[in-house]
Amino acid sequence: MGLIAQLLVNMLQIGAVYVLFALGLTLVFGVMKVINFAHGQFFTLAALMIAVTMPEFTERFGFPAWVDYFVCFALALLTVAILGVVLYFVGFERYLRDLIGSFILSVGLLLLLEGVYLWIFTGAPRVVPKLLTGQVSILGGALETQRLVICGIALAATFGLYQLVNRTKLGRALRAVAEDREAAMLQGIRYRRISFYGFMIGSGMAAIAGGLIAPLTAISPSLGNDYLSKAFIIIIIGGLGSIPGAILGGFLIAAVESFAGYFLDSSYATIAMFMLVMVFLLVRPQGILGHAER
Amino acid sequence: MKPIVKWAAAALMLAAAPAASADEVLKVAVFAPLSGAAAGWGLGAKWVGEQAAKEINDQGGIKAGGKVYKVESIAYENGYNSAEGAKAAQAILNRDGIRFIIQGIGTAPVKALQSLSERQGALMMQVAWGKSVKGPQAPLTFTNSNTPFELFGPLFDLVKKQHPEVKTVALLNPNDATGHEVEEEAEKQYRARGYDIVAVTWYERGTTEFQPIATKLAQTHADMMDLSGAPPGDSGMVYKELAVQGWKGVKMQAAGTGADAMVKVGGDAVEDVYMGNAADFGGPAATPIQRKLNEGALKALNEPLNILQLGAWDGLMAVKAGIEKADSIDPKKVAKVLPTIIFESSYGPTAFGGMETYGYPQQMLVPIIVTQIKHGQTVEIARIIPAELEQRLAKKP
Amino acid sequence: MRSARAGQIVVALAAAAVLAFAVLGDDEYTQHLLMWTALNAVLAVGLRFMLLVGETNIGTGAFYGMGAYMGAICTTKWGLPFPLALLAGGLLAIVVSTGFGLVTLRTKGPYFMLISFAFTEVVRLIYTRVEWLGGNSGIIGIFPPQALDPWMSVLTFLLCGGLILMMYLCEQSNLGRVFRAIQNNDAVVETVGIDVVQIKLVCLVIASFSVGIAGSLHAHIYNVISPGDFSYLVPVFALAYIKIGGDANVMGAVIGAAILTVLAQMLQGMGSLEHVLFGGAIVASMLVLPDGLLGGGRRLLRLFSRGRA
Amino acid sequence: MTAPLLVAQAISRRFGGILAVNDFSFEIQPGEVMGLIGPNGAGKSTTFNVISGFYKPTTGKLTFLGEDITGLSAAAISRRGLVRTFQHGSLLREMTVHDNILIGALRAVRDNSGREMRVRETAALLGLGGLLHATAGSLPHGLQRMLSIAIAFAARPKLLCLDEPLTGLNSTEAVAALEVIGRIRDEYETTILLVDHNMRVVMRICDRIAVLNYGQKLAEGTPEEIRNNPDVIRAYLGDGE
Repeated sequence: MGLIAQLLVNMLQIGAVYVLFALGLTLVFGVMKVINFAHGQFFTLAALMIAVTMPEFTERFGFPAWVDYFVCFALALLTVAILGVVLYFVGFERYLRDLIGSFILSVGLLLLLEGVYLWIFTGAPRVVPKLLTGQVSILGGALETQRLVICGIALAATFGLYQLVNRTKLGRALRAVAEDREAAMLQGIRYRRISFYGFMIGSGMAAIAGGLIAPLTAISPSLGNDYLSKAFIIIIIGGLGSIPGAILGGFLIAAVESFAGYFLDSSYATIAMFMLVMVFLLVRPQGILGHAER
Repeated sequence: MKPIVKWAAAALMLAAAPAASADEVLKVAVFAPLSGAAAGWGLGAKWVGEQAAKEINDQGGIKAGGKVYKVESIAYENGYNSAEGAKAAQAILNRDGIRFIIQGIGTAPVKALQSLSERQGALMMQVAWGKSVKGPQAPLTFTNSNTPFELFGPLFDLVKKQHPEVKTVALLNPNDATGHEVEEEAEKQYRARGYDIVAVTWYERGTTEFQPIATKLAQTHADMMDLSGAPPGDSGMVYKELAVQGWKGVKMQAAGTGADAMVKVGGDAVEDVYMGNAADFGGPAATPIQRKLNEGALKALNEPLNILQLGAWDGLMAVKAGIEKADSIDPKKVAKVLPTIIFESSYGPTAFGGMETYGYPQQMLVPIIVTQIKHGQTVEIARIIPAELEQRLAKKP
Repeated sequence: MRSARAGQIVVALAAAAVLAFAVLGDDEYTQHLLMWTALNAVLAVGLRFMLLVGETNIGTGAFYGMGAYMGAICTTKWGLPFPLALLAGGLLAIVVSTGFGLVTLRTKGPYFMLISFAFTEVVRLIYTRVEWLGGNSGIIGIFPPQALDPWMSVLTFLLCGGLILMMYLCEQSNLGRVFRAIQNNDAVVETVGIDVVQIKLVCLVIASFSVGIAGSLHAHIYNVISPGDFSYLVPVFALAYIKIGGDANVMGAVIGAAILTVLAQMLQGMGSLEHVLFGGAIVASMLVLPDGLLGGGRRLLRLFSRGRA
Repeated sequence: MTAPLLVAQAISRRFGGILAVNDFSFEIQPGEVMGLIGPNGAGKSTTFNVISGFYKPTTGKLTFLGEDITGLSAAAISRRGLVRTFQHGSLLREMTVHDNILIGALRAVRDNSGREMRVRETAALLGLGGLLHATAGSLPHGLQRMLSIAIAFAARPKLLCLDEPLTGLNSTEAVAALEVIGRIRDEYETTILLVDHNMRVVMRICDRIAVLNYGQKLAEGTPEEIRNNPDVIRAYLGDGE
């Protein structure tokens, strides 16, 4: 019982971050029809920024760690937002709805940004100081308090985005554009503006995920790569552009990683995930919750 | 055949050169990953190589065949895979005509370089651990730091003495060439000392989420965990998760190269971890050269020096000693004399040996440094001089 | 239009002459640089071949790797003759790509792209877990027969040139027209009785065969292979070659491969800046020269001739 | 009377909970122009897609030339001689007019010289003779519609299904198009199924008409009969169209 609980807790905690990351990717695809290979770079930048600025803050002001964390988090989000605006207007805006063109652009950015991060931040892994101490036990599964809190924030952020997309005017416009751009434009939705918002929100999700993972892992300039390939699998399984699909897919992949990683071997867990994708494809080429492509 | 012709031509031209001038430059290569996840090692080795070259040049260069050579150390990106390694090998050997590689890091690319360097008669110092890279079939390849074959025996003996209660061990390694070789040797050495190995597990390099792995390890309830070949940051994560899950036992990282990242990541959870391949080059046991390099590395790279990076220094020093002894910059002649000489490395007087293990004396005999993490600091608890080196030094007139 | 083609032929001939000179020269490094260029050109043209039907096949990396592994096994483990090893690489790619295509070609666009990405990654992971294939350290000592040594670069050039020519001729034929038609509007192609999935499968198999042979050649030129050599970055770089050279025709892919291969090699020894400059080159060409160097050159020529007229 | 060319027996097509076509039966006789009309959303396009193999019918059976073609792929159906056009310009926009028509002829004609002749003949018939090297996407709208018919007709189908071929044409163009459709039927003995919501046009050219409403057949008969059918007037003409 304790073991299963532990694996379930692992799954929830890993899944929450995967979902956030994949949601951003799927949102950008839905609105812009762009698969952004550089998505992970926003994630990495946010984590790196926090890891770099937080020690400075703590040294200078001596606030409690979690205060510093939130200040630095905000700073990281701001940095990512600036990078996002630049990338959008200099690059992605020209390749809207151009799958191949935007793919090449984003791959170039992936290499470029990783190189630049390595140059600026060096390759040495960095860590964020502990925010909260202590640990809790859930149904016999052990978890750091810090992880529990972060998992909670991640779930809240996911819920927030879900509400944003379902309830607000902007969200409805995003969904309308994702489903049928022409019809949306006929209804007076300004596509370029909406796609910009979609890109910024999607990239922001990656940055939030990065900021949340920062206290939990060692941060290096190649941190985002592992998440990126998993996010691809998640959005294929969930259906490209589908928000509920990304949520479902994220937890599914987290479950495979948690359970197959335990019962088999973590390298086999990765292979198992890819196999899962292939099987899915045979049964439902459009993903779990995706619409049939026409 | 052609390279030999070219080489002969070059030698002829050198011989024909009227006067020995101090302007001759001997280029040497550092061959390492300079980008991606393992970039830290490569950037460090690059820096150390440059320092070693500077040191030699300051002392007047390398003298051979009536000439004085200034040294230039150039770093080549090997991408940590064999295709990039093969490309860099071409650039080193055929484009830039370099005949001495003072440090090679990464098993797959080192093998790619070796298949060319041995054929073309270039000398390579490297740190890949496998037995397959050494032996009489590869007389131009040398290893410039300790490998599991040197480390594990003395290290495990020491730990067994300190923790007689330990009966079971669980192993975790990255699923790559290095990891597999480390695991094999570790398993052998543990069994030889009567340990019961309860789990052998693998993970992919680049993994960022270690909870599932830690859960699996914790469930084995082993008395000792050995994360041998895992990079320090990764093992820090695993020990941290293990602590959360309530595991308590002896912590080992038999092939561990550095504590700094492990402490940063693992915090209290990595207290008392044993490491076989780490060193505190800023500590009291370090030599003055090592201390100086360590300080410089902290400034330039923001990271303390580790043993693999230091290999670039010792590699170049060995090459210098070999060239001067052979009185020639022909790598084959240098390779012949290397096993016979005693030279000054950053650890002090050193020689090459390892005939028994590898069938060819191509392993640099440097002290085995056993360290343990105490209060977040790497503390050297033993510096074991290899028996073979002691014999060699005793024989020296 | 005719003069443009004539111009291309002249440029191609001139390039071939320069290359032949270099190939027959005795500098081993230059020869290797040219062989890498030739391999990369096949990769780029093979990837572009699938782009003709509108699909981005990241699986190109997987088929290249399969060719390499198959070739390596044939020579090092089974002791088969070198030509058979080359052929075997191509044949394995045909067999696997047929199966892969039958499952995945029902999807298209972003789905196919991501699935082929996943495929490449899983195949690479499988190599690392199979002890017989050398696991993560791969296979070493893959040499063509010694007698071929002085001819290897010429052979590579002829073989790669042949594969590129084959794909070029396919593109110029009616089959190529159908490819383009599918890229334009697959429903129309379906309505005139042509089975789109079947044609895409043919396209995939031809491209994979070429890339598989190139892969086997790769193993014998590099002499060493490891799983890390066949990641998704292989097709990603190939895309960059296409885009930088210009995607309007085969020449663009070849020119792009030549430029970037040489550029990457020049950056060797410059340390960690390689990624920055390589990524930067891709981004810059996407922003400044969306039609690639060939397209840009053509535009310049047009401006120039208009200025004179 | 000879055997019918196409027989649709009680075909239905369901999308999720919506029944787009419900129990629709009709026959097309060789040599006639059959019209299919109905208000927007009546199920015309769905019917079209089912006949041409783009959708599988949920229930029902399709027989073409005496052969059961239910569930065959679009390409397979096309190879048997039933070729369609699309409501929205179905061109290969980046290719030349010549290559567009060639794609249509590729399956039907085996040798290259025969294909060239087929392309020229078809282009001339549809008024594209002088434009073989123009890029399809650059043609004016009217010619684009002609080209999409040309692609389909290059295969020389036995049954040519035209999905709103006259949409967006001005009156001169429409007259010309109708004339071409007439020639295709008369000179090439091609049977034609025509969907359009322009009542007047359909009435003028069709021999027989079926009317769909809410996925069900409302009426079938000669233009005269349809025009006087009270149900049709109520459902279709009544709403002012």
